[in-house]
Amino acid sequence: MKATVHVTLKPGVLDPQGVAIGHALTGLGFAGVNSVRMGKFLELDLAETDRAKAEAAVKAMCEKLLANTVIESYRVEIR
Amino acid sequence: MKATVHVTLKPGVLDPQGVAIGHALTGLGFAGVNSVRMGKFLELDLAETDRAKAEAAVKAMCEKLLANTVIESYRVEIR
Amino acid sequence: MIPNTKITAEVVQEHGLTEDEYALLLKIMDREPTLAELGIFSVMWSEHCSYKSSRVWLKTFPTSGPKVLQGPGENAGAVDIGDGLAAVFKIESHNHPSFIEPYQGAATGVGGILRDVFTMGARPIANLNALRFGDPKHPKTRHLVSGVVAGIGGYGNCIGVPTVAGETNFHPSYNGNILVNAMTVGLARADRIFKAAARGPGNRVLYVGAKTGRDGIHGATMASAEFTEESEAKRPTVQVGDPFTEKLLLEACLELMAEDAIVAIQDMGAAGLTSSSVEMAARGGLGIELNIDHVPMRETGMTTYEVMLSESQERMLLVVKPGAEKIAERIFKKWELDCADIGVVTETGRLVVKKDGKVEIDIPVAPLVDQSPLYRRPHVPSPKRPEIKAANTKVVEPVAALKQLMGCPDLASKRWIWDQYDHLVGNDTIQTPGGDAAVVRVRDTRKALAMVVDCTPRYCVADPKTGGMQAVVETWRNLTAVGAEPIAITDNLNFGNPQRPEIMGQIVGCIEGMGEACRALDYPVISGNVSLYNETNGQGILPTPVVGGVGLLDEYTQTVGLALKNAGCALVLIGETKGWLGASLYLREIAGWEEGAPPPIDLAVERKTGDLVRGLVRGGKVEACHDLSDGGLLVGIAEMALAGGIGAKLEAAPKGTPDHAWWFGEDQARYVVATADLDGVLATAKAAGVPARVIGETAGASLTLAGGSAISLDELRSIHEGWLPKYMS
Amino acid sequence: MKAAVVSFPGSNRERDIMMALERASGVKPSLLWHGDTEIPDTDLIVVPGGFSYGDYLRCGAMAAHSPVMKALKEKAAKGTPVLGVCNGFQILVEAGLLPGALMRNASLKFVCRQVHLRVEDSQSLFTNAYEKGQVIRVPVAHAEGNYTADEDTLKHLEDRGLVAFRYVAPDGSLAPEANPNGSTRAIAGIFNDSKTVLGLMPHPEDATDPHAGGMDGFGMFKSLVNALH
Ligand SMILES: Nc1ncnc2c1ncn2[C@@H]1O[C@H](COP(=O)(O)OP(=O)(O)O)[C@@H](O)[C@H]1O
Ligand SMILES: [Mg+2]
Repeated sequence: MKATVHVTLKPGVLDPQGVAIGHALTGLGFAGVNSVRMGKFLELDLAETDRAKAEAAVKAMCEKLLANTVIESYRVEIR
Repeated sequence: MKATVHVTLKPGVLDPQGVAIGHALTGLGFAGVNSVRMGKFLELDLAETDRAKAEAAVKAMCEKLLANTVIESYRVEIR
Repeated sequence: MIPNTKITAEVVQEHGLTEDEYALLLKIMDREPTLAELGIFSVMWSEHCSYKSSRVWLKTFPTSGPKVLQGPGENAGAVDIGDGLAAVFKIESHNHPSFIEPYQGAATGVGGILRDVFTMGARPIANLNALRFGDPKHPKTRHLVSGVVAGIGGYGNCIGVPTVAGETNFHPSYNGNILVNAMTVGLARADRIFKAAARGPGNRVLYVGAKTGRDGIHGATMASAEFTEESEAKRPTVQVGDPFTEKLLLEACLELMAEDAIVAIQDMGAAGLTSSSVEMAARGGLGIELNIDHVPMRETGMTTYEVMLSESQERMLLVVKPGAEKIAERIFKKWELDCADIGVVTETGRLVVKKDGKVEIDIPVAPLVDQSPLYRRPHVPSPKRPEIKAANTKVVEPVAALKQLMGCPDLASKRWIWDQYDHLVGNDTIQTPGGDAAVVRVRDTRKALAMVVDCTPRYCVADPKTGGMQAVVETWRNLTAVGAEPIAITDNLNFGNPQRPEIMGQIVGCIEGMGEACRALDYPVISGNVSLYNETNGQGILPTPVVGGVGLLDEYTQTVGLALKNAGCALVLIGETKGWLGASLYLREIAGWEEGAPPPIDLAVERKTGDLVRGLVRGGKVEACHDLSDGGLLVGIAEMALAGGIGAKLEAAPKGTPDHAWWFGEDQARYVVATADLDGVLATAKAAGVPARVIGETAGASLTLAGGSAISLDELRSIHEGWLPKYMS
Repeated sequence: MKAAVVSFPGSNRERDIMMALERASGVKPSLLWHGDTEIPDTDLIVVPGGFSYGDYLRCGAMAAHSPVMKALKEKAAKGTPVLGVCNGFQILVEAGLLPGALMRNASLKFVCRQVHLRVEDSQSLFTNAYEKGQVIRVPVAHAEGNYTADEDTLKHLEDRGLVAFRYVAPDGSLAPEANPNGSTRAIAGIFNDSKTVLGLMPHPEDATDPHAGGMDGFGMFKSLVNALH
């Protein structure tokens, strides 16, 4: 099965990369960029064939490694 | 308007991060992780209110800055 | 691609072979090649791998000397530094890949040169880089600078090798062809230098490191062809660097080298598995048989052609002693790297490659290498330029000119760059970036190595022979200024299209000048690299023969830097000043004039002057020392003042020398020293027969010229430090 | 003082810190490998700088889950002092031994340069050879040293005096340009609640030699020897 994971900074956590990208876009002449937030996107290819089990496993992976839950939240989708 | 951008490595381009994450997950006892690919995920908040215009602008941003089109491809969604 | 593609004239041409070269191939093969075989000839006979345009000239370099343990011909050169140790070093270009993808191009350039050095059994102790970018106003330049610097830092920082020195120039001739040259210096045991000659038929051939993908296929051919807008659009799959894997590969290789296991080792750099296997076989006069099925791959469906030509990074090819396969396997497993037995050394003298049990490649190695094309291309010397009289050049008040020069792209501080390089890891960096040469301690001894890269392309274009000489001499002087005994050089010859006689003339002239300087200074060439076809749409780069010099300090505490340390010291100019403004930075930046003959070089005077200065430094007679080059005397003093935060009061120019010629002339063989022992310095110089003259005294927080014109160090610093960060922001 | 230095695939400043420890204590530290499941009895455990696992995903994240870290956490819980420098700090934070997180530098660039630090506490195991308020000059070399934590955590750190070092100007004052990475409140290093664990981004180990970087970092190693000899 395929799983995708979005890892994003929790609201309120300052995102220096997003801020810098926003600045750079404005500098390049793109007007009206109010804000940019930057996150990670992971695609996993899993041997598991059971949807629920796959989802549980990937959530566990997020808790353990893929996200730093102090500052990040995550979203798992199984396809 | 809100736009989201997924930036991923083109197929065939080496993804050292993905490989290392895959190793680490296996090391943590998660069996059956065939492969991991790592990409970026951006959320943009735009002043633009016209959907088509926003999409065109974000695509231009991707070409110019957000993606390295030599090795990465991108996907834009407007919401 | 399918292996049995019909080999049409078009296919041959796509592989960069001329009709004559293809005819030679047919003669060697005695049949039509398979596509994979054609691919192998194509990369092996590319300019990058075969040096077909430069080989005859490279042979004229002096390459031996009492300290040379390994000259050109191996992955890197090596010199004896005593204590049973060798310094191993080489320079390599990654120009075209860095233009296409600056971050990865530069990063993999660093990765490649690191491998060349640790393949020899040396632990890398320092990286250097020589960068040339286009006009700062060109729309691409900023992006290229940012990517290249991040890439060099990204790789070197991660692997934990300090990046300690480099140079960065800007000139419109590099607009479409930036230069990214990376150098690595390593340390090995002098009696344990590893080579790349296959020996012992029956010995197994091991593949270690990262897996093979479709990266950079045709990279070597690309590096050998002129650039067009079109090739940029084609965008071949660029290689992506993985410094983490390289770090593991480094540690694993060094660990294996400590065992009695390796017969030969060669990194897979340009042209990957092809060049490594062919070169190993050729050096040993033997054959190699490979089985593609056993090559670790990260993609499916790869053809023999693709596997043989892939330039995936972080891979090595080994020939091991009988029975040592197990040792290798254990060590590479520990480091979580692939280790695969992919073949065997044979007596056949042929490179045989099998896939699914079928032979897909069968090429006689010796003719592939020995009969590779060799061209003595037509060349015309560059027209001689007239000498430029100081009286005929624009005069600008010295402090005003100084301000303009210190803030110009070539002279402005490159701190923005080296701040992004970990130049301290290892805690052995005694002289950090910003000085004449970096100095890195040799662990467990009192010694240190000094190292530098340099070239002055505006001199090379003005007069290739003098320019070539000057590049060598300037590195020699930089090493001398920090108190080191120069030992040997590596060089990276970056030029345009050698099929144009005027470009070939530059190549020949530069090589001639470099060789002459090396001979006169007992400073042999022990390794190097050639990068040709640096042209876009028929516009060649300035001839840029970058020289990487390495020198030795027996006692590291004897080194001095350029920073002024105390007020009340005498500033002494050592060497003769005529006020040579031709091809100078003053002329270019202030008068807007890229003209004139470059300053002449007298190698005997260089040597005499340098030996004197080195003696003064080592004898503790000077507190600071700086050699003079770009921008001349006043720029040199300003750099010393800024580095130390101490100003100077300067005396007037001698009678008969116009102010602007005195302060900004670029006469060679000159140094400025700061000393508390003025009499001692002058007496020593006199005894050596070298002109020395007091030009002022260290004092205060500004530079003050006789007559009262002055500038504060704060103002000077903001000009000098300001340009690059501002440009990049 | 007997110290053990933990190394991971990709560590690269382990030798720098081993030399500094040896210079201060006269005893050669032992070297542990990421796969070790046990840590022998030792006075101090050090997690050095580098790019463990390439710093891929997040700096320190993968190292934090290695077998040796499990053993390290057990030791730390029993009071064995732990020092994490640079990547070591990132690993300790990821492992939950110290609060907060280390994000990309505000400049988004790797930064290697000399910085000035103000010693905020001179009573700890790690800092007793310094004076409170003393300014020392040591280098940084990192891309992700931008310390961040939620308000409660910051308040806790400040109230309990758990900020060990701050980035300051040479005269000891706080100044934005003296902060190399954008860290919240110019925080360069923090203690755990019992002050037995210290994590910091700068490299005092690269300022323990008069010929390479000066001696300002030596005080930290001397402090440890004073406390743990
Ligand atoms: N300009 C040069 N001067 C001296 N030696 C050179 C020069 N260019 C190449 N060489 C030597 O030729 C050999 C082959 O170099 P090269 O093909 O660049 O190595 P690699 O395969 O590692 O890229 C090396 O030993 C190198 O030192
Ligand atoms: Mg090589």
